[in-house]
Amino acid sequence: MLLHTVNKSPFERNSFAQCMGHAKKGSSVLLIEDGVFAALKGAANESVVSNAIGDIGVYVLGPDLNARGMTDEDVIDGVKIVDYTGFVELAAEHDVVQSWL
Amino acid sequence: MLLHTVNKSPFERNSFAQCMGHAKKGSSVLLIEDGVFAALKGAANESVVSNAIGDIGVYVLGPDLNARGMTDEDVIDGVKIVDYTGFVELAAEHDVVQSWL
Amino acid sequence: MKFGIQVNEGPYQHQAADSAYNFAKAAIDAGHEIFRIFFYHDGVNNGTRLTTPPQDDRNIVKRWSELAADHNVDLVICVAAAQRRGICDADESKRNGKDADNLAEGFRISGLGQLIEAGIESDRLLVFGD
Amino acid sequence: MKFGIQVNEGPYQHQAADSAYNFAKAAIDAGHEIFRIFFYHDGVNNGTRLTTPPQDDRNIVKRWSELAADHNVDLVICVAAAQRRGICDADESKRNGKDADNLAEGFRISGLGQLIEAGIESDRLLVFGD
Amino acid sequence: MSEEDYEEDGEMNGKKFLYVNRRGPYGTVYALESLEVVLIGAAFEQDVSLAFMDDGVYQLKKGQNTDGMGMKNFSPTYRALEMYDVEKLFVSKESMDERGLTTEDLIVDVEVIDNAAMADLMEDAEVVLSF
Amino acid sequence: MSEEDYEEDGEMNGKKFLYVNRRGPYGTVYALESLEVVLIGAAFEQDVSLAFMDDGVYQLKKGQNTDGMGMKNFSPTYRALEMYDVEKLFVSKESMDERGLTTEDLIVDVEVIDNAAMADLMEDAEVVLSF
Repeated sequence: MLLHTVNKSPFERNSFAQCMGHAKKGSSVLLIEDGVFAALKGAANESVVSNAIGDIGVYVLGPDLNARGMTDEDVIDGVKIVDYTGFVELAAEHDVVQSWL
Repeated sequence: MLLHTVNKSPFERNSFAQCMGHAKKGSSVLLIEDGVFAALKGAANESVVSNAIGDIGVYVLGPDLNARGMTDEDVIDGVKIVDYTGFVELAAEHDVVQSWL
Repeated sequence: MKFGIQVNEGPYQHQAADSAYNFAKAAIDAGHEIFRIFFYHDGVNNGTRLTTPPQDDRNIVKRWSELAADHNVDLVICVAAAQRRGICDADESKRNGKDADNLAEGFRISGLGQLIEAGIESDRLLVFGD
Repeated sequence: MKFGIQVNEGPYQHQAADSAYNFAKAAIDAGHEIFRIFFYHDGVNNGTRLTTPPQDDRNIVKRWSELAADHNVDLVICVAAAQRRGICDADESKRNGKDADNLAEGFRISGLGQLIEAGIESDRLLVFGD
Repeated sequence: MSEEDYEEDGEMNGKKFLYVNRRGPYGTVYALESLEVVLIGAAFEQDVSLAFMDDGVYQLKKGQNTDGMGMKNFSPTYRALEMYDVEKLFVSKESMDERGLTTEDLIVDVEVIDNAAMADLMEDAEVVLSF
Repeated sequence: MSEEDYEEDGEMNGKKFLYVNRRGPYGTVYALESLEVVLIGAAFEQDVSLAFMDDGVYQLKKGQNTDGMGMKNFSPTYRALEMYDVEKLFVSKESMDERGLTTEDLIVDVEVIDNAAMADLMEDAEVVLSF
């Protein structure tokens, strides 16, 4: 299965929406850099993420989240926080990595 | 009055939508670079542009339009095509230029 | 009329450098003055003389140098942005202990105050970027 | 496992170069191999030795050079992209009639075939960009 | 006109500068380098306003911690703006709402304004610097 | 393993490369530099597919004319892909529809596929290069 990565804000660009529209059941999405804004509770995209969880695994890169002033408590329920080591593990566990640039 | 410029595709980024949401009556919007995709007939953003025309002047940079395989016929009615000389004139006629980067 | 121009992106990667050049050229052709072109962020990469673009492509750096020579346009590279990105003249190179420099002809390196001054002195300031 | 990495953006302007570095570091620390890091588009700007970032900021170019030295990572700069953007080693500089070069330690300049090869040889290829 | 002239002229003759910040911090360098212009520009004694909209509002988010990422946390610098007499910080209400943020989440005092007021602010400016 | 080995192995052992193009031409260099990789990569005899979605579909628009802008029109190169045995060009139906484009508007023959088929194509790839 694919690991999708999204590095841009869902408010600024369409890459997050396109990624979610193309992520198949069983695949995973990792939010990095400004992509972490898609993982936040109370923001406009919350339902897109919470509806997808279960069918797809949604992960967010902790260091990028913390840099932007957010912690575990700010993240939508079911989104898993990983560090760079976890990023590497995700890449290794999935067959292919697709970056939505 | 302001001259707003937009240089990104309305499909990819939110800068066109934000520009249109902040352009006051009497101001003008110039679409350049990938922003020219907002000027095209038959595309998803057509009504945003056609509804605004009259209240605001909407311009598109011809060289950037032609480079992308479009001509006058592809452009929404009421959108005016200018060349770089026209861009300079628009900048001179308006008090301030705001680039929506 | 006096125009000031800010360029935020480097050559080739984004159209910003092309748009800024075409605007400046058209403004000069229409009899206006370009007070200054200020290169900030990755825009400083417009000022390296080490580029060798393909023969059938435009030479963005050379175009800038010619604009400066032909029309006495002030091309200013932001020193702080340039240090982060590796653009330097002989003085900067020496000061920072480097063994080479790469600034192209017609450009000069200076501080951010030059951008503010361009905003004050120009009738219109335009920003080109990503 | 063998990882290949493509970097599309230069240092400082976008986080891409940082993300790629942090990923590579974590992969090595976890016992994986980095087959190659290929710098394409503005990514070639990671390979200039002329940067002087602020003292309190990270030194992105130096980090790459150290990664190459410490872990024998193959850092490849795309020649075509580098020519457009003014990154060259002594050979390239001479061939293109330039009077200086700026390639940083640990980097080498080569063709796009090296990217394809990285795609073939690596178990996973990751792209970092804008 | 030299820099001294501006200082003598004082605030009355200063131009109205508006800095528009629409990107989050760290993902790109724009936020940091925008802040650098504002600090340098403060010495020119112009009439300076800062607008934060879209992801630009995240620049002001409290609690930024860059330890895991290797970049410098520059957010405390926003608190120093006051010392440079840069006091007019405007934040888009719509952008805050869309992100579920309130002024409680921000590191500095700001004035929250809606799109209509933001449009007025832009029309009122004499120089707009976008990052 | 040397380049010769790949050639001997032939197509059967080639990896499935997918190039994903999501940006318009000229606004950024990605479209042009992506094309350069594809052309170079053709010599490696892998199983190559190109996907065009979002503004990437505009890369294939007929009638591109860059005379007024000073850049080179590289769109004819897409027609040369066939000579390099790069023949699997996929275009997103949803992206075409959103832009009011049909295959009549495109410079080369493509297969139009919907999001579900595009997702399958991505899952089927062994290497994905994004520009």
